[in-house]
Amino acid sequence: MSDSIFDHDHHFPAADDPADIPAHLLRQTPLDLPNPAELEVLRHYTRLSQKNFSIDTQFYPLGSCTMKYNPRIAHAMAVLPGFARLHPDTPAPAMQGLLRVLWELQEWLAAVTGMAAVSLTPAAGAQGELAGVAMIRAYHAARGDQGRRKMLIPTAAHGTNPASARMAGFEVVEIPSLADGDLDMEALDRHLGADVAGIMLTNPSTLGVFERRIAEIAGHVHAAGGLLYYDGANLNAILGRVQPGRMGFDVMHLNLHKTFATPHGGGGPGAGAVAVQERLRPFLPLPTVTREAEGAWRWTSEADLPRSIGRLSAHGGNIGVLLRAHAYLRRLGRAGVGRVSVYAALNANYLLKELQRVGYQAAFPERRASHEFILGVSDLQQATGIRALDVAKRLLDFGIHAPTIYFPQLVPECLLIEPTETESKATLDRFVAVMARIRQEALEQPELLRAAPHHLPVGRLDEALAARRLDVAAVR
Amino acid sequence: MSDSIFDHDHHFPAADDPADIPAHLLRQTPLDLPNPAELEVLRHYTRLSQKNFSIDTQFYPLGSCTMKYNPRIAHAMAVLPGFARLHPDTPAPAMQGLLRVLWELQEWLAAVTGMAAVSLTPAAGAQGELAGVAMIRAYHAARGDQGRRKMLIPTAAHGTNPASARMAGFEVVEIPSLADGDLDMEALDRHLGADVAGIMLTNPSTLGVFERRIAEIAGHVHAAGGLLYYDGANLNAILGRVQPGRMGFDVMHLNLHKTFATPHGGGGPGAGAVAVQERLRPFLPLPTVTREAEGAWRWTSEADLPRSIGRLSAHGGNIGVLLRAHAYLRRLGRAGVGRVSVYAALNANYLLKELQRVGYQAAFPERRASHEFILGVSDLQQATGIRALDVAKRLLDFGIHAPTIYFPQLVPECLLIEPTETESKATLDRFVAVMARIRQEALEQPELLRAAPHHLPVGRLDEALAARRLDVAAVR
Amino acid sequence: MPYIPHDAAETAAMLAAVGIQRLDQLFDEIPAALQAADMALPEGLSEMALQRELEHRALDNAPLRCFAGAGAYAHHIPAIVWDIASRGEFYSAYTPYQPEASQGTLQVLYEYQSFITRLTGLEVSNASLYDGASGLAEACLMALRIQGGEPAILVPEHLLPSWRRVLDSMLGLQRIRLRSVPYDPDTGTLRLPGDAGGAAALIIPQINGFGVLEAVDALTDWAHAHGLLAIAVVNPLALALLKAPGEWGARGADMAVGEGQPLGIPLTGGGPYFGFLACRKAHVRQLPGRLVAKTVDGQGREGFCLTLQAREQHIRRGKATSNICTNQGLMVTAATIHMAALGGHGLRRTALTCHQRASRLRKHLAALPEVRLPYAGPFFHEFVLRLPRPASAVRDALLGHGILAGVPLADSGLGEAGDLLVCATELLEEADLRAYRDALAAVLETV
Amino acid sequence: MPYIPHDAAETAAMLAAVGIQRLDQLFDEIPAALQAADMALPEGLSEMALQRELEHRALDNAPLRCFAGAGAYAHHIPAIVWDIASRGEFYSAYTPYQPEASQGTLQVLYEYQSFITRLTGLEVSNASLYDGASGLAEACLMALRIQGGEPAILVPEHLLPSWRRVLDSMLGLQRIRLRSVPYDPDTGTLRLPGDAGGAAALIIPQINGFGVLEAVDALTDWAHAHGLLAIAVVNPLALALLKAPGEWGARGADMAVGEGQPLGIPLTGGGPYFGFLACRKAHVRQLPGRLVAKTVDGQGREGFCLTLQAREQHIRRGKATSNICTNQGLMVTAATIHMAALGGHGLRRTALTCHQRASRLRKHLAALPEVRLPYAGPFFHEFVLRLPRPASAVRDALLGHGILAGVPLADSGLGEAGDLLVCATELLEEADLRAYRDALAAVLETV
Repeated sequence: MSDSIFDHDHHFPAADDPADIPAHLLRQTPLDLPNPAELEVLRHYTRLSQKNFSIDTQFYPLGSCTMKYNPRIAHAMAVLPGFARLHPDTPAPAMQGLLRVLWELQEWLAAVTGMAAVSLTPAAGAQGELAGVAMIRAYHAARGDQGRRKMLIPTAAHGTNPASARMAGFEVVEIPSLADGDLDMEALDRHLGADVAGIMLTNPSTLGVFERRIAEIAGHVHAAGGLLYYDGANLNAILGRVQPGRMGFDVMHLNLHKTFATPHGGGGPGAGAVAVQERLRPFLPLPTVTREAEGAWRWTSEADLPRSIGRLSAHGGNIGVLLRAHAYLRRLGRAGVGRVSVYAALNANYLLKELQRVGYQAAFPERRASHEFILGVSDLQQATGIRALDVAKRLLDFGIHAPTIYFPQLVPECLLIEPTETESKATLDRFVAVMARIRQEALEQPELLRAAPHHLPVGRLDEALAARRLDVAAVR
Repeated sequence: MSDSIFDHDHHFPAADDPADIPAHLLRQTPLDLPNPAELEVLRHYTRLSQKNFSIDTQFYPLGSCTMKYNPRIAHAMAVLPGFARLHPDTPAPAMQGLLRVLWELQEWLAAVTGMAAVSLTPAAGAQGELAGVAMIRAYHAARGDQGRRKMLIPTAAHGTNPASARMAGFEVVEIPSLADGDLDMEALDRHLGADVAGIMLTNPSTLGVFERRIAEIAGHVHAAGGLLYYDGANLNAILGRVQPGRMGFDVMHLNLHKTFATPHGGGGPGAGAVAVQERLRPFLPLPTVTREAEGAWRWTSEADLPRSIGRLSAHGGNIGVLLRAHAYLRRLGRAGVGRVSVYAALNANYLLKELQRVGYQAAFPERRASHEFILGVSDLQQATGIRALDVAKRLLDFGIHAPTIYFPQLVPECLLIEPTETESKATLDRFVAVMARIRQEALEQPELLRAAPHHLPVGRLDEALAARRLDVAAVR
Repeated sequence: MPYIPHDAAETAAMLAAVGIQRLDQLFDEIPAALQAADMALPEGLSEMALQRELEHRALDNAPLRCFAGAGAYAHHIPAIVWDIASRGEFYSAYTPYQPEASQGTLQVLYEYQSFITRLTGLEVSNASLYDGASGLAEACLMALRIQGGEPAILVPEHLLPSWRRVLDSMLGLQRIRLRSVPYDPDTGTLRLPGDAGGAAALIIPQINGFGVLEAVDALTDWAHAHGLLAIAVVNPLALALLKAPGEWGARGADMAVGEGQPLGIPLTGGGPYFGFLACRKAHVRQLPGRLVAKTVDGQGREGFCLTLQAREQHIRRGKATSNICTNQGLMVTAATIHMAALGGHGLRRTALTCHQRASRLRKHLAALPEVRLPYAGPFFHEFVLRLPRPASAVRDALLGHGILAGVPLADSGLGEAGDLLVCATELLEEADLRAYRDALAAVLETV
Repeated sequence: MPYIPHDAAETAAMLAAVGIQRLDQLFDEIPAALQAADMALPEGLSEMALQRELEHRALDNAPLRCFAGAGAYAHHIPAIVWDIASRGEFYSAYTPYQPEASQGTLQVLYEYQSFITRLTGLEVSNASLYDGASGLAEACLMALRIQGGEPAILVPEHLLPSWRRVLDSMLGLQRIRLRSVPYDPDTGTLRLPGDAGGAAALIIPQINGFGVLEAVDALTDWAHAHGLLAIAVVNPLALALLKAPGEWGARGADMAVGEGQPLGIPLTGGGPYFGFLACRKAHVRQLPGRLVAKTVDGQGREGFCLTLQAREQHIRRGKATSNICTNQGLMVTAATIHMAALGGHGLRRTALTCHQRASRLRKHLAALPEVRLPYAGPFFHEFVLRLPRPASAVRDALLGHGILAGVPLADSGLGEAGDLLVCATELLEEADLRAYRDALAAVLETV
């Protein structure tokens, strides 16, 4: 019995074609999908699931991804039939429960970010970024300030930042960072001017440290007529403690599937709500939810926000994800939200110290870690040829997911480690012990690392072959 | 990080004692249970679950256990809030939906068994047996026929049969089987008499073959004033094709967690509904569900059935299991029920032939298999010392659960194999290939089998040590 | 064909391998006269139609605010509990007879046993029985096996009636005498008989059928002084707050048995729940049901397996400690996760909240002019109201207010016609308590 | 502390290891003026209270018989689909960047890609986009990358308005011209323009915004004859019945894009759904989004990994094919299980049932005196009713009958005021269809 669903095929007689659809519009060849029995389907996919690492089964310190616990109650609430069976074109009076939940979430996200208004509709962080920079563009355009074609982006930024800026029609200008992790202010000032629409930053930055001169940066950018975009990817580091709105940012997105504990689902769905200062409110993507004077809720439309950047999906966004984020925020409340960044930072700083203690080198040893931090293993590479990739693969053998590697690209042979606040000291201590052992292995038996992983369903996969062969669909 | 939940303990301040309960009634020492975080609990038990073999993940041909697919829809229906949140002392008018479902299940089980009446209340097969033999006892007592202290039981019967008979106050007399698998009629006739209350049989028997002289047996037992009890453990072999009521049985139980696809749950809960011919109806255990003339449903009580053998649990039995069995039966319907035994028998007979083909010896080679069959590996034992246990353990290495071994005790070094109707030919073929390979291994490298399993979380466990040490609870 | 994978070609190939032509021939050893009955079953439904039908049935059960207890309690169950317990690997596994392939279930059971021993203060717990009531019957049988002698048990008259009826059924089969011990009508607590009359054990219900707490130390000591075993009947959630049976009196109770439902099991109209049974290590060989032990494999790795199976029916047949085979594995899995999810502190907090809510409700209701509280003693989360009208009529009237008001005791032969056993758990907020009071006031004016 | 494990002792030990005394010091690099804002958030709720509150909210959404479609469809989802997809190992995993630790997700995605290629008759499918509408925008961008030249796309006027608005937003940012192609008001199908005007691609919606089937062969051939790429917009369930885009016309459509929601995704008020996008192998390097390929490990064992990541933003940054990063992994997991659970035959049967139910409903409704059917052509499971009153008023009135009657088209600028787009799926039984007819008849008399 192979491990392919295509082998579970039973051949039953097919149903007849409908008489009232012309033959030339009908399928010409039988649909060649397998016909497994229900148990075969259940068994196949259940067993596949067991081949995954996940938060529910492993420590998953993937930097920049905020792999925190995804509360199951949030899932249970999002799939209640009263939500799950609701058609998007249901008139507002028949979906007051959902609209109220979404409106509350807008309000709470505005409170958390220190912004004036929120639209929940972007489907993921990157779509939130696109919406955000599109609003910057619409803002300048509305003022008749047409020459601002450039978007400044730190070299260390997530790849989505430049990609989103380009999709919104901007030219991208990269700004370097200094050795201490802060932005190069001189380079910034050099680029600022009448052709600059704004800057996209995340703070703490992707280097795992807080941009200390953020107020100064905001002052310079605003003075030059630009706007500041906040990439919410690292919001977990400051949640409940520092509001991007108070740092001087004009617009931002939030990754609800990071900071607000909705599941990553093996690659989505996310939700990339955007939040803006008052002056950008007219440009928010549609729809949002508004509360009428008489206390009922409804979707907004083009009539409410005629200068909106428009719609990013056919309906109101990833509602099911929003429901989960709402449940998470409602569960935590003010006090719980405040604890998130505190314990995320405690776990990161503790882990950093402990890993330094067992011999690893911090990329920014003089800096306080935010919710994540960078190690570099160039010393190992020089000593034995062992690379960050090898350390990562060996970790898998111990039932620990690898950190992010080779990002940010500024730091050679780096590991970006984000433990999140939901992991216990015992888990972190075990990670340190495993990392210490791996370091020892790297020095004493490097071939063990180079051949890792050893204990997973497959060994290190040939990714070059994958791209060359390009077998991307099962063919009969 | 150990694999024990007791290591996930965080110490939080405890709540105060209540003032209005005297101190001498309160807990004297703090409750020493761990206090893990939610993610630790989720991760611990999720990972434990992955250490189990189960129908959902493995072929599980455990003879006599009917490890068929447990439809997930049945689970989804049983946990609907309208059922799950229903308190047992809800008055009947407020639980008509549940009562109707239970009443329908009673009707359908009566139809399937060819019996007159059903009580769903026994919590498992063994409790159903107890209820059944208690009814036999009550029947004789009600007729003033007091001397019937003996219950006849075939030597090959499940251990629950004699245990239940004893719990109902009977003496047990064992009746042997003949070499062809049928009951020894002469021995039966020898024991029949005025002191015999009845006989407990399952048909097909635990030997995996149909008792061909069942009508004759029934005639003899009835003529001697005894009643026939049908152990429903093997009902899957004849479901929808042969009704125990038509074979001459007076009373029976059904294992809903076998034949009716409710889950085994790692050892329960089961449900052991009992079905009886008309003359035993007055003795059914309480409660049952009855339909009033005006179409409403209600529980019966002692007032309805004053001669009932009484109650076996505080409420109405394992309702949640009954809901699942109802869903299964409703899904299958008449045609689907009829197919169960056909394909269960097809799978068993196919597997038997194929395993004989690759060299295994059938215990009853001249007989048609029922839904299960017995192989004996005494030939291997003589050749290399390999026992049924070794074959079983080696199967685990291939991701296949072992068949039942050493039962029935009549056949030395036996494997009792029951594939069930929900397994595909591809799965059976893979099983045959693995069994062929194991046979070859047994002959060529027996030490491989004796040391099996090799690929599971633990190797063969020291059960003698377990009993000697008796570490049955984690102690601080 | 629902749940059957075979297509026509596969069936044909398999028939050929068996050496027959038609499926019917698979049954050629079964006398024709017995075969192919026409059964009065409805046609099958698609999964979609089934779901629609059963969702309708579920809606035919009224959602009510639950103030009923009497052995089954409405509690909050954390979402993770059944999310994990319903995983296929737990849900669709068999009894762990092959331990190497069942370490998940086995370790869960070992942890369960550990939790129960800590809750009860006793050394050994089995891996579950069907429910609390049948578990008590098993405990009585166990006591008789330990004690020998005359088959008699002392049973308080104010044991929950639903439990007493199960004792009557199960112990009656073996002609065991159940001697009722009366209660004091002024306090609702046990009144000790002058002598033990040769019985093997005394059942001590903490909490009793009126919800009142008993003087368990004195009762346990009395039992031991008279040569009886003391069988504690306990609510496992209450044990987070109340004295553990192992600490009762000078020597502790000998066995503790109870209904496990409060530990994460949904009400589901009465089951499946599970019974727990704990005892002293000295008595372990008389303990019915499955037992899991920790051991090692050939490489010294820790693992778990069933142990002392020689007590059980599949080995010992007619001489087993009980006929129990399948027990309540999945319920125990959920209960174990539930206890871990709440933790020791969470269980205690929940127990305290139940007590506080019940205390407040009792105050609210006692303030109504026609309502009396017959028993003044301490209680956990359940108490008796004495109403001026038949309790069942009041209960029925309150259904119209969306309230399940409690369990009328007289229906099952305990107390007076106006006695209603009322329970409050953490699920009920202050608004619910007030709603009950207001609805009861309204109903008492009209019924 | 919800979801945070640390107790006081652990926190103290960790602070000591970090070398600080107070938690606040963890933020000592952040200017004080920026810190500790007071946020207007409510107090937290226990899980129990949260559940109670959200169950109430869910009940504030009326349960309706759903006759609305317009891009989101009510279908039966087999119970196993989300039981498996919700397993923690799928639910809480990240994008499979470490393939050895993500073979489950990767194989599912590979199977998904395979299923989509078979449904669409094209060679390559990505691993999902956000939804159908944004997926169409990505397809247009892809067509422009392939074609070069003038940035213009031909868009049928009767594309679903909700999709058209997304094209306007997303393509407008890059100053791409969307040239509307009108429809024939007599047939509700596309009327070809005389020339292609230098556009890069023609969007061919099968099914269109009126539910009518288009002459896809002729349209595809026209596009190719004019040097345009043909972008098929398709309903994946309908493809079990209708001609696959890869078979349209002489050469087949070049891309197929659509809304994946009908494949096992609950409606949930509008999302999360997922978009699928399939293309020819020749165009794979212009395909946005993730792609999974089969490969081998060092021992020759088969495995799966992400491939052609050089197209993606995390490698190629500003020059990527799209900014998409997180996509709709869990939805695709469910859709893959859904397609496997139904199988090829089940998908086809479901599609046929939808068509039959819609055909019957159309007959029922057309028999009402005031109801017109403006378009006579073949359809799948959706059609336009032309009512004598504003469709939105009729729709609102039918809510009172427990019926969501459809989607008024004029609200979004398509068709006439009385046009209501009505859909029927396999979920609706004959009784539901009749209930609609009767309610509509009643409403038309009174509105």
